[in-house]
Amino acid sequence: MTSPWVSDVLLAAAGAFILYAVVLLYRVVAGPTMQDRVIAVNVVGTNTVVVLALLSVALEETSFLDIALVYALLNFLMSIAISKFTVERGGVI
Amino acid sequence: MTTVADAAIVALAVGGVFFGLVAAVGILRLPDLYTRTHAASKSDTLGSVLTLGAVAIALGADLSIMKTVLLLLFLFVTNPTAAHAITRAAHEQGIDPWRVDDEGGGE
Amino acid sequence: MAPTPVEAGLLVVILGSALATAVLRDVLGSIIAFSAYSLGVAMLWVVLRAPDVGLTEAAVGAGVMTILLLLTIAKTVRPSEDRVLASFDPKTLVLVAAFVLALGATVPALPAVGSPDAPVVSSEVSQYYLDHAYKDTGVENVVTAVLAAYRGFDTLGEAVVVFTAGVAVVAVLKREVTA
Amino acid sequence: MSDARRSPYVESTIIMTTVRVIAPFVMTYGLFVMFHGAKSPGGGFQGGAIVGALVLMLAFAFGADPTREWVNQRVVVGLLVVGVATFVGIGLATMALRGSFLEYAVIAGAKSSKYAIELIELGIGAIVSGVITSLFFLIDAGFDVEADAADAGGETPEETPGEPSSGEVGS
Repeated sequence: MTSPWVSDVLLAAAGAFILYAVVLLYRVVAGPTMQDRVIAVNVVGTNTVVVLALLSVALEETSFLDIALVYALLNFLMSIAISKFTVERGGVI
Repeated sequence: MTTVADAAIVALAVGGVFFGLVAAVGILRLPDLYTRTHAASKSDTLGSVLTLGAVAIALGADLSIMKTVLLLLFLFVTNPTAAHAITRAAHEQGIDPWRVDDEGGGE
Repeated sequence: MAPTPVEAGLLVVILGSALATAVLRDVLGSIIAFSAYSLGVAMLWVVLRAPDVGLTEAAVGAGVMTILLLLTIAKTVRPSEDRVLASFDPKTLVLVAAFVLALGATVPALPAVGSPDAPVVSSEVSQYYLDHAYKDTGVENVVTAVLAAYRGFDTLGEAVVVFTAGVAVVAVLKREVTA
Repeated sequence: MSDARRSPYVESTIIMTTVRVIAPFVMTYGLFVMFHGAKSPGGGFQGGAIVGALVLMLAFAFGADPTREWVNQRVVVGLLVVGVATFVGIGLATMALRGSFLEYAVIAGAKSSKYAIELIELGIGAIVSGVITSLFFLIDAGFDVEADAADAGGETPEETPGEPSSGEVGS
């Protein structure tokens, strides 16, 4: 149905999203506030979901979508946890 | 041979990569936390949704297309929630927004 | 075998976030960098076509690990942060460098990823599992077949270890929660 | 840490709504991973970790103490026991049917070994989710620094340390 070169395009897109993850690591290290780091990691997590979905098409293994689904469901848990933690130092939870 | 589906996949993937670039540049270059959250919540959600649309078309009629649509919906719900949680925490913590006349506030 | 661009990018993500975890002075920052590391490792498992391990990394790394670490630092004392990066102890650096060298020396001895004459491919044991798993157990996923059927007794041992650890923690900390 | 004029950061409506929407999917998906481990990646450990993460998610959205009242601690410890009992029970059942320990093929019926394996995966999932949940609740309620200091010093603390303030967060 789709041409064979399409999977190359999707693989290249996955490479681009991984490149974004690399440059976002600068924000994880540099901060300056904790929330900046959390935002950067949250975007890396979203990119991970996209990369996993792209790889599952490019490598023709649809079972990889399961892993992407787990990240889509659980990634924001970390953001909520850390953001609540930074406000009340663990008193909230 | 290029079909309509191929063209749609490539267009959506290129759009997704572009908005991912916007998000990455925004998070690296914008002056403070609140402006960076715009890049994280809006551009990145749009970019990932476009790319997942490309994935859904590439998978074709299959059970796994349902997983992709679920992925898309979950990202659409959870990503802005995470941005909200982070920004609200920063606000509660007393981090002031950046202003134009604020010389030292930016990078 | 040269890595593909995707693999090379993933290696940079993993090494960068691991380094960030090590050098960030604030423990909370380390935890955040560690979750980035977990994301990179999960992508690497997928690239290496090990979806079972990737799913474990996703389920544990994304949800559980970060929160248990957060709870731990919430209940303990954090050093006050005045610098962004940690200072290095030269003795520790020497020790870590020696460890990395020792581990790195073993890397050339490993077969290349996907190499046709790797022991795991040429060994008759794994070939036996691939050939007979479905017929013997009726399970499509060979990993599950090996874990639950061929080495089921070992898995029982692991489950009992987890159970024992959980019960021990409950017993030790129980006095705190009895309301 | 936060300004005095602001109320402390309690449950946000947006987070609660999102968790309310997402939680059924997480539960379903965790059970799917456990049940479907025979066919797709996953299995008891991964599914159990997902179900455990669900409890953590609820605790973060609605507060730990309401969640602790909702998830009964006895049920959690019971899950651990049921998980191990399932595993050992299947092993002993195959022995009772004149097979070896965990020799599923002796159980009568088509695809019997597949169903036995799926039951075992459920048992492992129960163990893992129970351990994660109880670890979370115990660390959360656990070693209060002041309470430990009071214990060590022999002073009488103003509040009883073992009493979690269950009434406050629920409102």
